[in-house]
Amino acid sequence: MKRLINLRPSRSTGILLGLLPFVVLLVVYLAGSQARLADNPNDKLLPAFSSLGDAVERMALEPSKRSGDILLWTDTAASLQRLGLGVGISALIGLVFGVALGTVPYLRAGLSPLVSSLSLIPPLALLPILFIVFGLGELSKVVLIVFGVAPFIIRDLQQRAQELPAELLVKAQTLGASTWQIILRVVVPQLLPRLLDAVRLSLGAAWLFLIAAEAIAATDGLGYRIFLVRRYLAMDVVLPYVVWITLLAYLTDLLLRIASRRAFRWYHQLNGEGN
Amino acid sequence: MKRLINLRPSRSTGILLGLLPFVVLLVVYLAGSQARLADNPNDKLLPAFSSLGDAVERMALEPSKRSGDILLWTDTAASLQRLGLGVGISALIGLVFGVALGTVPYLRAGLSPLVSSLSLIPPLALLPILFIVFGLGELSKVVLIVFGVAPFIIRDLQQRAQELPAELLVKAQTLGASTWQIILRVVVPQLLPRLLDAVRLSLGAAWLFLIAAEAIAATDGLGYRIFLVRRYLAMDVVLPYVVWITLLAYLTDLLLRIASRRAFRWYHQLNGEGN
Amino acid sequence: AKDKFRVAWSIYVGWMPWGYGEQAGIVKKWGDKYGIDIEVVQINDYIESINQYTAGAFDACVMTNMDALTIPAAGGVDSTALIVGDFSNGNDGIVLKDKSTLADIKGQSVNLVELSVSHYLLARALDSIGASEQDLTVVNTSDADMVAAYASPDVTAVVTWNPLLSEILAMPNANKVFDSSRIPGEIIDMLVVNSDTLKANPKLGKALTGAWFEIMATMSKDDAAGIAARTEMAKASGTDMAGYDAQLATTKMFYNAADAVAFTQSADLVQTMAHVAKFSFDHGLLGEGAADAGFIGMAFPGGKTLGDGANTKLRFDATYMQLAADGKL
Amino acid sequence: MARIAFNNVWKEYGDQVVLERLNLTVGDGEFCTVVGASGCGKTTFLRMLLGQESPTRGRILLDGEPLPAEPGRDRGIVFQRYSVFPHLTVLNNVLLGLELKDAPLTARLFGRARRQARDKAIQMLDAVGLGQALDKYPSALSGGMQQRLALAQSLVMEPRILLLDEPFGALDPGIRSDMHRLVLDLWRKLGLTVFMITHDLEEGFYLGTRLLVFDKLRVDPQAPGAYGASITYDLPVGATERRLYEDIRDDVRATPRALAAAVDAAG
Amino acid sequence: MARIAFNNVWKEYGDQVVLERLNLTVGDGEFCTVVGASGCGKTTFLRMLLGQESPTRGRILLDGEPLPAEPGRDRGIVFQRYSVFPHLTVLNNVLLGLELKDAPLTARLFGRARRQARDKAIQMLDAVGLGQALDKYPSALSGGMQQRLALAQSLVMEPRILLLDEPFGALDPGIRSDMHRLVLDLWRKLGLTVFMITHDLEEGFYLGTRLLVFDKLRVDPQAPGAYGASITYDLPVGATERRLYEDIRDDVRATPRALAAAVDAAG
Ligand SMILES: Nc1ncnc2c1ncn2[C@@H]1O[C@H](COP(=O)(O)OP(=O)(O)OP(=O)(O)O)[C@@H](O)[C@H]1O
Ligand SMILES: Nc1ncnc2c1ncn2[C@@H]1O[C@H](COP(=O)(O)OP(=O)(O)OP(=O)(O)O)[C@@H](O)[C@H]1O
Ligand SMILES: [Mg+2]
Ligand SMILES: [Mg+2]
Repeated sequence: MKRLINLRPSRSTGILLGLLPFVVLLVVYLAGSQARLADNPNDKLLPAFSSLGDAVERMALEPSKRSGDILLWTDTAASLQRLGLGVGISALIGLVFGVALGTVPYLRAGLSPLVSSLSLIPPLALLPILFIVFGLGELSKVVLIVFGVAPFIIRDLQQRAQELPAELLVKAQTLGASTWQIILRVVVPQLLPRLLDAVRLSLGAAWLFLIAAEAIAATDGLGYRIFLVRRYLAMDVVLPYVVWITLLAYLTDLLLRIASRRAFRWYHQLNGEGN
Repeated sequence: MKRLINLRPSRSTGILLGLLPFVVLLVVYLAGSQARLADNPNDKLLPAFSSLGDAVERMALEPSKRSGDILLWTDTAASLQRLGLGVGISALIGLVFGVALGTVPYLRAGLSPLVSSLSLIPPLALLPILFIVFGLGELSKVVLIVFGVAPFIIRDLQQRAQELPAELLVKAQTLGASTWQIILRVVVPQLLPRLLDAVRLSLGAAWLFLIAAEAIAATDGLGYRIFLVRRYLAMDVVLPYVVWITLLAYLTDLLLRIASRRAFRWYHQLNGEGN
Repeated sequence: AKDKFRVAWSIYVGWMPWGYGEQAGIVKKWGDKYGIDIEVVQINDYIESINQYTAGAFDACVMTNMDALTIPAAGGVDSTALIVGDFSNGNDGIVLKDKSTLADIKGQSVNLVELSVSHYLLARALDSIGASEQDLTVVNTSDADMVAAYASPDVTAVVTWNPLLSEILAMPNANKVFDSSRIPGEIIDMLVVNSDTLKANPKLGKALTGAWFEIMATMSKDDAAGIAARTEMAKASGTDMAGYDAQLATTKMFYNAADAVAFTQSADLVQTMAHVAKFSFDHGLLGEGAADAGFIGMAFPGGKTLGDGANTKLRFDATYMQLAADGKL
Repeated sequence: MARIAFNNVWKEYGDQVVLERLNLTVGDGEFCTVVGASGCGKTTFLRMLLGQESPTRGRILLDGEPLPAEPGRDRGIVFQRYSVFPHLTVLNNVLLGLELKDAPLTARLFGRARRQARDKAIQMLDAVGLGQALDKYPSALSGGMQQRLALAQSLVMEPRILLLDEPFGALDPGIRSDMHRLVLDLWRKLGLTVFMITHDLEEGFYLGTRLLVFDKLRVDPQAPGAYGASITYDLPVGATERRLYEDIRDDVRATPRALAAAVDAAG
Repeated sequence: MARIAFNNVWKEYGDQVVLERLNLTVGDGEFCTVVGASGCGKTTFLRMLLGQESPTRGRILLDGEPLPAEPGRDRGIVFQRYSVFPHLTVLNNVLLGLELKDAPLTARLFGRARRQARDKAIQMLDAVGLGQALDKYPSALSGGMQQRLALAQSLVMEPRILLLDEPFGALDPGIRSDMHRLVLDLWRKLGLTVFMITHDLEEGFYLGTRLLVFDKLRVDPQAPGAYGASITYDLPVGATERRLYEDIRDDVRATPRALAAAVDAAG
């Protein structure tokens, strides 16, 4: 008998094993749902699969009676737009400041303590100020995401920029590069794939802030819908929405991963991920 | 004139530069506050420093008329306890599962997809469900933190365990180690400092979930207080609380960093951080 | 029958007595009297407390008449309004920035907690000027952030309740253009108990009702004890005595059990609940199974009913309050 | 009796044949050095000996029995890098194996058992010249010292076979020759069977009693993976050649100061 | 006229004296190899030449002028590792310097200017034997090829001084000797002044026209940092020694197959 550490499941066994916990979860849900529904047929907490199906159909296929929109899509579009803007702006800020702070010692001395402090403030506690300064519209939602995500990206990129082998910067100087040229041709191109990594890492937080912002003031969006229908405990809507958000989170991550692989072949070769 | 990239501020210049943005922020705040107060002496958004001082004195020094407790301290104690429990449990779960999944291929095949999926779910979207399943007591707050933080730690440690040089595991086997012995003497000791790193990285998220949970169901805690007085726009309390939370976040991070340095000298030597 | 019960409450002017009752030991005293143990739990988030009640974590919970219909009753949890504590008499209001008549609200974005009594108030206000929700945009806004929201420049209209309302009205250029005193008796704050639990444990009803009206008696007086009680409640809700009294002034508290009984038995209540049911149905709050506003049956004192009798899930019951009025507890 | 025998062993990864038709018998106490082009399968050969990989075809016998399919205490290994545990001090690195053996559950020894193991470990460390660095962490050791430690760690378990995969490839030339002396010393003293891969033919010649050359005999340009490498030369290496090489080497190598002094004196 | 002159140069870090009393004059086209114990200050010496560090005392003159306090286009460098840009292809690595020179703002060339630069870069790459790998990323190159690329990258800028800090320390012996040939070739062709640090005395002897030995002459056991190293020997290396070394070397080195064949034929 080999050691446990040396036993590797075959490909198909592995897939089956991976599916197992999901099946178990489903069965547990079904059992719980049936038990509660047997008690109270109107129970909303753990709806039967048929109710979930109805809700999905209603939200994803039929136009809403009130607005005529198909809610799932308008919500998704609204949320993704906010997320994209928030994360995009954070990435831009992160790149500019991360590169600047990581490359220019004077800037680092001046701004690094500020950025570190900012990254420690829990953005949710600052909501009232954000509202008053940025209003309640789309802007404040995007700002909340930026506020929650940008300091992290700045610090990560600053760190990465400082980790670039000093040899490379010296080498560039021996090729006659000015500070600007070093940033343009050496630092930024090497940090772009790491920016994508940082963005991927911060997507979870971005979703969180998005949902928090939409829960507080909005007229559409995935977070808005979840917190609105929570008012009447419509778990038949909440659960599919949560699954949908999870799926979207997975897809955005996948997309970024593929994009990175396409755009930065050298980076992934370097890290031994094949091509 | 040297290139910008080669200019380094002296130690004292560096410190002064670092303080500058904070001074600027203070001045901006003061100006804003005065302008608003000149407009409307009852304005609550940007209270004068004297009001902030009063509020701090009231919250941090005088026993509350209602309960006789000093609110800032009871709030801090309650929040830190929840945070400690939540993060502690997450760390434990993270270590056990991270090591198990990272070391035993069969477990990895079975549980890794589940953990990945869980880590993608935005916990705030699950908040309504969590409260109903785990009730409104201390448990649900701790669970929210665990739910938000543990999957991240598991995945990080799993990754780190898989990144351990295969040579080390083979070497241990040539010394006759069983799977259990390898985990006990090779994998866990090498992952402990990385566990501390992972905990430090996830503290920000933990604070976030703590504040979100306390806003919904609690009778004390820093997040509760902010939420309570937010209704009245009592920024004279909110702002000191935010600063205090930021300070606490900084201190916990510092503490963990020092602890890691003390306990895992080999790790920091290895990473060239001196002793 | 069990002997341990859990009651959930959240911070609101008309519900503060529960916190005081717990703290001052009045609830415990009445529990002891009937040999039961009542745990009173404060929950910050009002909706969360109702959800918890609906999911079965609590035996009783404070809520408004509308939420009682749309959450527990629509969720199939047969619920009884055990105590009718007060109705809002100016405690909920519509505020416009820089504008002074209700008609000016047309075309604006209105910030309110969607699907709450604020939303209902807005609907009733619009009815009164022959307008409808199509004429404006509703922006769902969390109650905790309402004051901050109003302070931001792009928010020009809000519908909210006290103490947020008075905070907002204290700001410059804020004009109250409509409030709940124009629809008296329609926004009702109640203690709702699970009907099955109540049926199996009449002691619970008696203990809660007894405790409530003892607190009412204490706080309604202007003697030292009354002032002390109100001061406690003021502190617990984050304001001071003056602020709390101001909120009480716009709340029609039923300090007297007989008043509460009379209100519950009046025909107006049926009329109100018909309004509420229609509003709820129009906004999809009765669930997808609902064919019309009468989908959920309601029972009132004296055998009056509303809606589908076969699906009666919300009951207004004056018997325990009557016992209190009669001094039989 | 032959310690190790390869009987017509093949190793394939999918379509790619890495090693083919390996036939080899190695007796007790031999010192086999293995050379060959990069990627020709030397490490794969060692991994089969280690039990980390099993042959696709053919059999490997150890004392006539099939070789265990897992690494074990009887076959020690030293890699080019990552052979020591960074979280353990020098002493604990060597102690580890002894603790693993005698305490299956806790993997830690206490009291007298620990003292005995400790003595044994220190003796071993003295033998490789690390007696003065017991409480240092590997990160504080030079590359050469780390490889000495890895050797000590393996040898304290008294393996019958010692496998070395380019153990000195990352070391500076000066340090490398010290290590050669050490390995030869230990090999003679402990009577081990040694397999050592090297990129450096000089090293291969200098150290071994037997030199194995791996190479592809057949190459199909259309399908580079169709044929594997096998042992193309299997040479006994006599003591004379070794002497000769040492002589030459000593001529070239000297410390800067001494050398400079010599030039100085001459000039 | 002397290209480089060190006039009584000292380098201290805080209390620690690293180098002291350096006096040195190096003329055009010399090939100085630098040897010395680890940590004795060889890299510090190079960094001062590069302009990355300035002397604590004394002056370094380049053609009689004080040396610029920053790295610049006139002094090329190749480190042991990390000398090429991982995000650029082989061609772009060499093109980069030319683009930096001619396009201060965008650091990119287009059209005819780019084609000319490209031709120049390819010519340089051909010279170091990388003409076939133009579109590969450095990670796809072997260590030796990466160092060739680093050389090409520096040399295309036509520096007057080439600094090499253990450029071949991480390479296998076989590849190393190829690189020696290449460096000697380029040095002769381009008429550079070269400073090359090495750990390998043989290499130092073989390659240089001049061998600089760094060592501490004075040591205070109470205060190890009190005295620094200086140049203890400064030897001209004649062509004869080099020949001799080459002869010896060729004897020992041969490809496995050829060698085995020889043995075969003999046995
Ligand atoms: N697990 C594996 N799966 C697929 N192919 C493998 C695996 N391990 C090794 N190979 C292939 O087997 C061949 C031989 O590899 P091996 O590492 O044994 O070579 P080597 O002679 O040790 O080379 P080097 O001198 O570079 O260390 C290589 O072509 C390699 O790609
Ligand atoms: N920036 C610095 N600050 C302080 N001390 C330094 C610094 N750089 C180098 N040193 C010290 O100067 C001494 C010489 O270092 P240097 O890197 O020049 O040695 P070296 O001869 O190149 O060694 P090696 O052969 O190991 O590369 C060392 O003791 C080192 O600790
Ligand atoms: Mg190998
Ligand atoms: Mg050096």
